[in-house]
Amino acid sequence: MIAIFRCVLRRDLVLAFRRRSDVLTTLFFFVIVVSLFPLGVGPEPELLRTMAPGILWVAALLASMLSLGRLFSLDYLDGTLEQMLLAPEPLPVIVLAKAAAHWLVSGLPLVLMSPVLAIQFDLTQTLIEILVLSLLLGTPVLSLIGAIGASLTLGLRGGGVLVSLLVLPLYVPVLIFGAGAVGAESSGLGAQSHLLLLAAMLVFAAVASPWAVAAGLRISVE
Amino acid sequence: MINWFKYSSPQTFFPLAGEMVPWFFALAVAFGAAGLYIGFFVAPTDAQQGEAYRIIFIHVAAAWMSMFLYLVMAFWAGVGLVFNTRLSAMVAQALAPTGALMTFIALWTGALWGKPTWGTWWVWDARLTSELILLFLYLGFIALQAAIDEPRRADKAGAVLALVGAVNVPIIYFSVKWWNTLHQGASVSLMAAPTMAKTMLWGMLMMALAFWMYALGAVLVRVRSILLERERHTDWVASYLGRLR
Amino acid sequence: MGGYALYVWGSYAVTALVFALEAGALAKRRKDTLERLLRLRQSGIDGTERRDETET
Amino acid sequence: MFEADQLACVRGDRPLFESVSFRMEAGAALQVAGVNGSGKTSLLRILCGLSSPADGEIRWKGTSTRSLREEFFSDLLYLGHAPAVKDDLTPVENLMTSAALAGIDADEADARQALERIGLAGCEDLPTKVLSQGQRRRAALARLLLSERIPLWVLDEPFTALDAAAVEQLRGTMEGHLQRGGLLVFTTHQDVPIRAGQFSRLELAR
Repeated sequence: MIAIFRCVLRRDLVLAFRRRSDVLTTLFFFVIVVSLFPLGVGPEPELLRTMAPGILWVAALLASMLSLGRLFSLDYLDGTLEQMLLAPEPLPVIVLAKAAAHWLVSGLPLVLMSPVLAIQFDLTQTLIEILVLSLLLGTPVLSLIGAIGASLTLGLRGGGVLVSLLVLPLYVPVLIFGAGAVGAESSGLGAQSHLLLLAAMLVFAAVASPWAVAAGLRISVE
Repeated sequence: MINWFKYSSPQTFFPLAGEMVPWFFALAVAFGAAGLYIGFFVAPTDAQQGEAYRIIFIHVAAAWMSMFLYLVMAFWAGVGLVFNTRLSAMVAQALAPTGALMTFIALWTGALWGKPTWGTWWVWDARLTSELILLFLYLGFIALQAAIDEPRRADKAGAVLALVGAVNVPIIYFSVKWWNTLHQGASVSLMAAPTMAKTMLWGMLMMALAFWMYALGAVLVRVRSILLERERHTDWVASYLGRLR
Repeated sequence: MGGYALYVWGSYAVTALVFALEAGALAKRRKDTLERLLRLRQSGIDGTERRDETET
Repeated sequence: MFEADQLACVRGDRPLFESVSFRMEAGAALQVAGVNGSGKTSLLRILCGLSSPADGEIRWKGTSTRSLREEFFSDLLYLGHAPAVKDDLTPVENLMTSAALAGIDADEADARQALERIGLAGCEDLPTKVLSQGQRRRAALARLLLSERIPLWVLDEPFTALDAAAVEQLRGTMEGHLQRGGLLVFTTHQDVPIRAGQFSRLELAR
C-alpha cells in the first residue's frame, strides 16, 4: 500500500518537475492576484491589514483550483489513468497520492510564499505565523475536495469552469475558518479554535474524499 | 407488504404519476388558499415590524422546501447510485430545478423582507448566506448533469456530487453560523423574527404544505417528461405514443 | 399594508410568477418531448443522433 | 479459469451485443473479432472491469470479478488502445512506474533488460515524446516481458504500429505466456496465427 502511494507520488512530482512552468504559473498567479488588491482597494495600511487574510486565502483558493483540471485529465488522455484503476491496490490510496502531489505542487509553494506577501499587507509577526499555519492546514483540504470536482468533470468540455462551480461552495467552510483564524487572532479571541477546526476538516477530507474521488473516476472512465 | 419494486419500474410509475399530479396541484391550491387566508386575515399585525412580517409565510416555507428538496434529491441520487435503478436517478434530476427555484424564492423574499426591517437588501445572516451557498450547490448539480451527454454517467456523477454536497450542507451551515456570530457587529441576524403567535405558525405550516404539494406535482410532471425522453426505445412508450396520436 | 405594500406584494408576486413560469416551462417541455417523439416515431428512425463510427 | 456468462452491452440507447458467453481454461487464447463499431473494445473493457455490463457476469477462478475487484486486478494485465506511457517520462521510468503500479517488483536492471529485448536499446533514457509511434508502442509492450507471473492478459490491438520483426517477437511472447499456462484475450485486424492449447475466435455481429 505504502509502496504504491510513494510510487504514484514520486511519479507525479517527477512529471511536475519536468514541466516546471506549471508549478510557477500557479505561484505567479497567486502573487499577482494578491498584489492586485492594494491597487484596487488603495494603499491605506489599516484597511489592507484587515483584508489581508481574506485576500491571501481567496487567492490561494483560486490558484489551487487552476491546476485541478490537469490533475486527472492528462492521465485520462494517455491511458495511464486506466492502469491506475486496474491496479491491485485500492484506488483511494492512489487518489490520495495524486492529491498529495497536487498539494505539493500547487499548495505548498503558496504557503511558503505567503509570508512574503503578508509583509506587503503590513501584518505583524504573530499574525503572519497564524496565516501561514492556517494556509498549511487548509490548502491540502482544497486539493482533496478539488480532486472530487476534477474526477467528476473528467473529459467534459468546459471542464475548467465547471470544476470551479462544483467545488467553490464546498470550499466555503475552509475559507471561513482559514481567513477567520487571522481575524480572530488580531481581535484578541485567539485563533486556536479555528486552527483546530481546520485540522479536523483536513482529517475528515483526507479520510472521506478519496473514496468519493475513486467513485467519480470509475464513473467517468465507464 | 406492497411490492415497492413494482412501482419503481418506469412502466408502472408513469401512469401512476400521471394520475397523482392533478391531486397534488389541487392540494397545493387548497393549502395555499388556507395559508394566505390565515396569513393576511387571521394573523395580527406584528408590533415591531407592522405588516412587513407577512412575507415570513412564504420565506420560511421556501427555505424549508429548498433544504428538504436537496436532501430528498441526495437520497434518490444515492439510491440510484447504489441500486442502479434508473428511475430514482431521474427523480433526483427532476428535483434539482424545483429545489433551485425554491432557494431563489427564499433568497428573494429574504431580501425583500430585509429591506423594510433592517434597511438593506442583503443581510449577511447565517441562514441567508447558507441559502445562497445551497443555490450554488443546486446550480453545480444541474450544470454537471447538463455537461454530461451520456445519461448513465450524468446520473452517477450527479449522485456523487449530491451526496458530497449533502454531507457538506451541515458543515457549511455551522461554519457560516460561527462566522456570522464572530462578526455579530456587522448585521442583525434573523433571530429577531417576531415571536410565533399561534396563528402565524399555522399560516406558515399551511404555506409549507402548499409548497410541498406544488413541488411534488411539478417534480412528477418533469419526471414523466424525462422518462419519455430516456425510455423512448421501450415498447410501452411506443404504445403510449400510439394511443396519443 | 402599513406602507410596506411594495415589499409584501413584491415578494408574493415574484413567488407566484416563479411558480407560473415553472408550470409553463414544464407544460412546454412535455409538449415538445411528445411532439419530438411522435415525429421520430412516424419517420421510423429510432431517434439517436448519428454516432460517428468510433471504434467501439 | 476465466468465464463470461450472457454478457450484454448498451451504447447510448443501442444494444451493442447480447448474450456473449465463453469459457477459457489455462493456456487458452481468445481472439475477439468484428468490424469497427461492433463493440470489441467495449467487451474488453467490460472483461477488465473498467466498465460494467448491462447484463451478465464475469467469473475469475469461479468467483464474480465484481466481488473480487482488487484480487482480480492483481492477476490482470490490460493494454488498451492508448499506449499507457507518459510523454515526459523516459521509457525506463514509464516501465518502472507501470510495473510498480501492477504490483510487479522489478528493479531498474530488469526494466533496462526488458527494454533492450523489445528493441529499444539506446533510447531507454530519452523522453518518450521524442520516440516514434512504433517505439512508444514497444515501450508500452515492454511490460509484457516483466509480467510473466500475471495469468490473464487482455490486449486491445497489440499489433498496431509494429513492424514485422516486432510483430514476430510479440507473437513469441504471447505464445510463451500461453505455454506457461496463462490466458490471453486480444483483438487484432492483422491475422497473426497464435499457436495455443485452445484457440477460439469470438465474432461480434454488427
